[in-house]
Amino acid sequence: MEYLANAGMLIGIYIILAASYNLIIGYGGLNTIAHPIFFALGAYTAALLGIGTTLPSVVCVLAGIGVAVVASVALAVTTLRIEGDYLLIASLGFQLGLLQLVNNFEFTGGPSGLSNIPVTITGPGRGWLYLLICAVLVVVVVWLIWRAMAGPFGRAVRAMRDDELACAALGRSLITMKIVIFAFGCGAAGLAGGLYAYYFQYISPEQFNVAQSATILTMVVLGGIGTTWGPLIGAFVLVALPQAITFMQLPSSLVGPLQGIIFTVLVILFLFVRPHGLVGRREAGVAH
Amino acid sequence: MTASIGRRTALSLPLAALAVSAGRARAQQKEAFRFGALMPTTGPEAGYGLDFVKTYEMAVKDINDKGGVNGHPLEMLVLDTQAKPEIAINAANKLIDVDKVPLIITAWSSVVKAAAPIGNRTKTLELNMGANSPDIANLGDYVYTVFPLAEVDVTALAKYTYAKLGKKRAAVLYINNDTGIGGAKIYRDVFTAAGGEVVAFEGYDPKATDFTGVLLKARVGNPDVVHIHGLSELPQVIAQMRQLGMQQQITSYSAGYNPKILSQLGPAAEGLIVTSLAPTSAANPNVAKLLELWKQVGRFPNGLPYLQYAWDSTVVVAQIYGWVDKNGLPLTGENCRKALLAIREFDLPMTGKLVIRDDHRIDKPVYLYVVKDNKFVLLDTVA
Amino acid sequence: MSEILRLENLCKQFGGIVVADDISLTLSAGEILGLIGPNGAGKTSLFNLVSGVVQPDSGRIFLQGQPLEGPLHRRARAGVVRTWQHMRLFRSMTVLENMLVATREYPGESMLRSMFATASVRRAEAEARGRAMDLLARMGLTQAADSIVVDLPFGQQKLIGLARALMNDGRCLLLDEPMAGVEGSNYETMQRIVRDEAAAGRAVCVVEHNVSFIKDLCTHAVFMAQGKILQRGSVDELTRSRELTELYFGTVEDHADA
Amino acid sequence: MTDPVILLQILWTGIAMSSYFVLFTVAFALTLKVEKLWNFAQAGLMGIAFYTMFYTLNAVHWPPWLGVGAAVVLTAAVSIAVEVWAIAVLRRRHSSGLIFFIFTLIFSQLVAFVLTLMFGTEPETIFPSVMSPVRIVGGVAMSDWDLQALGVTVVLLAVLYWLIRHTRDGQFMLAVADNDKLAEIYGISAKRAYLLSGIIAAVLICAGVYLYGTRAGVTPDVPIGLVLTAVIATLVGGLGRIFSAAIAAVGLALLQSFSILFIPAKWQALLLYFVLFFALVLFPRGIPVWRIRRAKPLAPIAVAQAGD
Repeated sequence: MEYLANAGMLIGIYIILAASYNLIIGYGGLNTIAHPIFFALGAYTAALLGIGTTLPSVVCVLAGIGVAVVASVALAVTTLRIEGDYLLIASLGFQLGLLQLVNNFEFTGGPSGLSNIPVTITGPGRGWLYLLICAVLVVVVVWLIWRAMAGPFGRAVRAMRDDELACAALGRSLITMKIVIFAFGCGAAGLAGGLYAYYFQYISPEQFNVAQSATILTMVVLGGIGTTWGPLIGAFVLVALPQAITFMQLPSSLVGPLQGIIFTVLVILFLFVRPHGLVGRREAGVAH
Repeated sequence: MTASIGRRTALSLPLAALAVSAGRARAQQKEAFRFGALMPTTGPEAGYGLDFVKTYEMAVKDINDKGGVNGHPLEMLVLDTQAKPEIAINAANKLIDVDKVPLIITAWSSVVKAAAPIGNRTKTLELNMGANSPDIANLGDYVYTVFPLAEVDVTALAKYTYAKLGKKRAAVLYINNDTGIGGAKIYRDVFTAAGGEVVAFEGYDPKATDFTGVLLKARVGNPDVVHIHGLSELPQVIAQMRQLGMQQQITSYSAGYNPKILSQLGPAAEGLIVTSLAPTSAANPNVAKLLELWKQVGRFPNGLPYLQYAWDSTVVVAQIYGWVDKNGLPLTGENCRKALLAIREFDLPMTGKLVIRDDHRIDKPVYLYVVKDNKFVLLDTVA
Repeated sequence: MSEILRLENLCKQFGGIVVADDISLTLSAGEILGLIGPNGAGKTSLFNLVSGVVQPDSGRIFLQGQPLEGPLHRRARAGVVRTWQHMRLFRSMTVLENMLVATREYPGESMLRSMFATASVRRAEAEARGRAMDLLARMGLTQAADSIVVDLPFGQQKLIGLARALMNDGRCLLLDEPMAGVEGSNYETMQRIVRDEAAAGRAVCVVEHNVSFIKDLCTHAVFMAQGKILQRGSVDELTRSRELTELYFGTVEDHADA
Repeated sequence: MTDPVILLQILWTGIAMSSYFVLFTVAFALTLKVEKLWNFAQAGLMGIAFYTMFYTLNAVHWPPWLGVGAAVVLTAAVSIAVEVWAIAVLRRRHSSGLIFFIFTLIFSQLVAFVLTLMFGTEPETIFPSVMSPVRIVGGVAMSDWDLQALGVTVVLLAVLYWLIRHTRDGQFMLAVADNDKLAEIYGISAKRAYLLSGIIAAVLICAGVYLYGTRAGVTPDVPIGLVLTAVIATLVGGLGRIFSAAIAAVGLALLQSFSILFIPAKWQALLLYFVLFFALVLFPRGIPVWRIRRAKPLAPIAVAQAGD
């Protein structure tokens, strides 16, 4: 069942995105919503290198991660002194601005995107092989984030989230910590982008817009912000739910809006019934 | 116990019947031939998408009422794409892997492109019946179009404007997305190659509502024709242009061939030239039949010419399946492709002759319309 | 006694409000200096200037003869550590976690070393944990080590605020209203700990409204009003001065403590 | 292109076209100020307002005042319902800002889906025609729509200004905006202030949607994009300064209009995002439009001086 492998890929990619976003917004308390642009940078870099050069795909994906990290550090250095809600909006400007650039440049394919990303793995087992690679990467990313947050570094990051001033006055360098978690989280998003580009073989700017930001944010909050397992559950539910709805036998001309209504109503219900997320506890998300 | 199960089955049946919607009337005895459709049934493009779906259902019912495909009922499975690639990818995978369809019809450039690698990889035939991005010709062995790509009508229009209408200076305004950029570039190249001069070439943001600046910039170039390659904002651009007192000839492409433009613009629409890629009911009695079916729906459909292609693409599917079945081959994507290339020439009820070429492009006559007394009047046909 | 902290001619204005007006001060090891004055006198602002929350318009600060400059965290690493009037504990974390974050050399600053829990990290963590437990034991709060801080009674939270600052092991301790709202045994504990720490060679500066606490604890005090040091002397001297008492309790116009 | 008539024309149409942008921005900025809420649910309200007017005026041909009135009533009712049954619940729970953000966004999506189900997604306008008569004044084309838009916007903003400055409820709203806990202690009902700001926002939204929908086609997906631009203007204007946000909205609209003189039109959107980004990098706490401290504690932002 290639279809299941495909759904699995999507879940895996979103787990990487949600878990790394949770690192930034949930543990670090840095209110940015620009996560999809790093996803995009990873995807576009990998795709453009894959199309234009003969470099092995692994190198292309690594380059994608590199570009995402560099861009995230650039964003961090310029904007991390901006506080709270303003940071949210500055990140939005960064995301929409870069996306507009991608949209207007010729070499990125403009609004029509890149559709000729080379095939890397062929044969009937392609989907499952990809899923295996993806699963390994998911485990690695989630494990690394968990390790980092369970140890002394994570403790300092949570302290920063709870009270920046007090944390700095105890000798912790906020800027360093912010840049590090930002770079790591965005690098992971770049990895997700590389995977996405090579597996789905088509990318276009509209896949990385604000709607995508909202999706990833909803995954994190719905699952439980600032928890280890929350983003995983959130990503799983939000990818699997619409898929499950397509299996309901709805009349074809109504299927779209009905799916949308069912989905949004369920999300609202979750928000009210489980306000701290599906796995969250009382204190988990207090920072915001 | 048994009774309750029985009732549940009985209850679920009408639902299932709704889902596969069309057909099954006559040819119950033989196994159904299924095909997939990827259409936006929600999102900004659903207005057209839903009408496509409705038309497929009509065409499928028509085919089944006439005995189906060699006695097999034709069955269509529709999945929503919202006209978004990432959703289309998943939907395509579901159609191919879960529902095992050998053939998918689809539209919208980004969706066609997103589904292309899957079609090529899984050897599933993908037929484009509505998108006109020129790139579609180069998407691989399993992607064919039964709808003329942008170069067909835009080329005809640009040449006609220069040669027949005697316009030498054109301003080209376009919506800054896939459709707009692709169409505008072809127009510019063809018009320039024909000997004309493009005095302004400006794209505007898809979300824009104020086009004053763009229009004034066009006016400065002193054009004698303004070609606007837009979508749903087209009436506003024309309205603002006329309100600014610009009286130049305006041309657009098939998106402008829409009755709504006439009501939204009133007298301001006079003289507008648009294209259409399908004959009207006056020229083709079958189209009158389609309109009759739409009357039962209770409203006039969106984008009638597109719907004519929608109907015909269903006929193409039926003929492909018929060929595969007649030759005793299993119904796979590979055999569907074989059938498409073996048949080559299709004689279709709504849009006339279709010839599949090896370069994955097709040719069609282009109908040019001009607005006169608030009606679209046939200006010329470019074959 | 050796000099720990020296302030030279510190000046700071916010808009039109002068919060520090040519302030010079020295603080020696073992000394507990009280900082008193009416609301808005600039006491907390002085702490903000020293700890690096705000930068002075002019003037200089020296810690053990070395210039004390730069952002907050660098000054904390140099050994100047402060508490806050509103404690500012890390509310989602346990008492122990609150304290572990505060060690001066922090092993977890590097994400990579922290991720792979290198031997040096583990050693430093164990050592810090030991010191934290010792401190808690001195305060009689050993059982509270694993409680979430905000679940503790107010007085104990105040003690944790002090304990957290002490994890820094800095030479200079700035305490902002440590006694506000603290009663009973916690009061005793607070006094004892502060006295012990001073005796161990730290220089302590206390902002406090509770005059009896100042009297009990401080060797000297400084009276501030409107960003100026009006007088320095023994606590008794200052409280006896009619002029200052009037300033303190009298008609001085209140304006926001910046 | 630098012909004065052309410049005047761009200026005039730019100002007229910014009218609905201003109304949406003020509605957004008001709820943000009073309720401390990034209320993306306003996109849903816009959708409801538009389709009510579309249905009553275009489909069943009610007189305009009745259709617009119906839209105001329905939009305000939904606004109140959301406030009472959802926002108030989240507020009582001390939910994080992100929960509010997600809820209001998802609510707008839900509304969009329901509207799709009811009305389809063909772009519609409130009246069948989008043309309006034009007069030429000194070479500049001014349409009736332009004049109507300016009139509506100026009147509504004047009324709002009067409401805030000179009525008790307006003062109470500001007090709640300043500090809701403190206001409650003084016996001012925060709930009443929230409801009032919701109703005012609904009125502004209906007016803005009327102007937009008589000019451009609307689909259920359009409103969310409109809110996004309102957010940008609110930010550039500075949080909590309603009338500065309005001026920022005009400024941004004009910046985009005039940029056509220097850059190709397709880069105009980029300019907006660049302004947003660099404005925040330079002024990390919002742009200081014109900070004046007034003696009166409840004095809102000084409007007149902000235009420099």
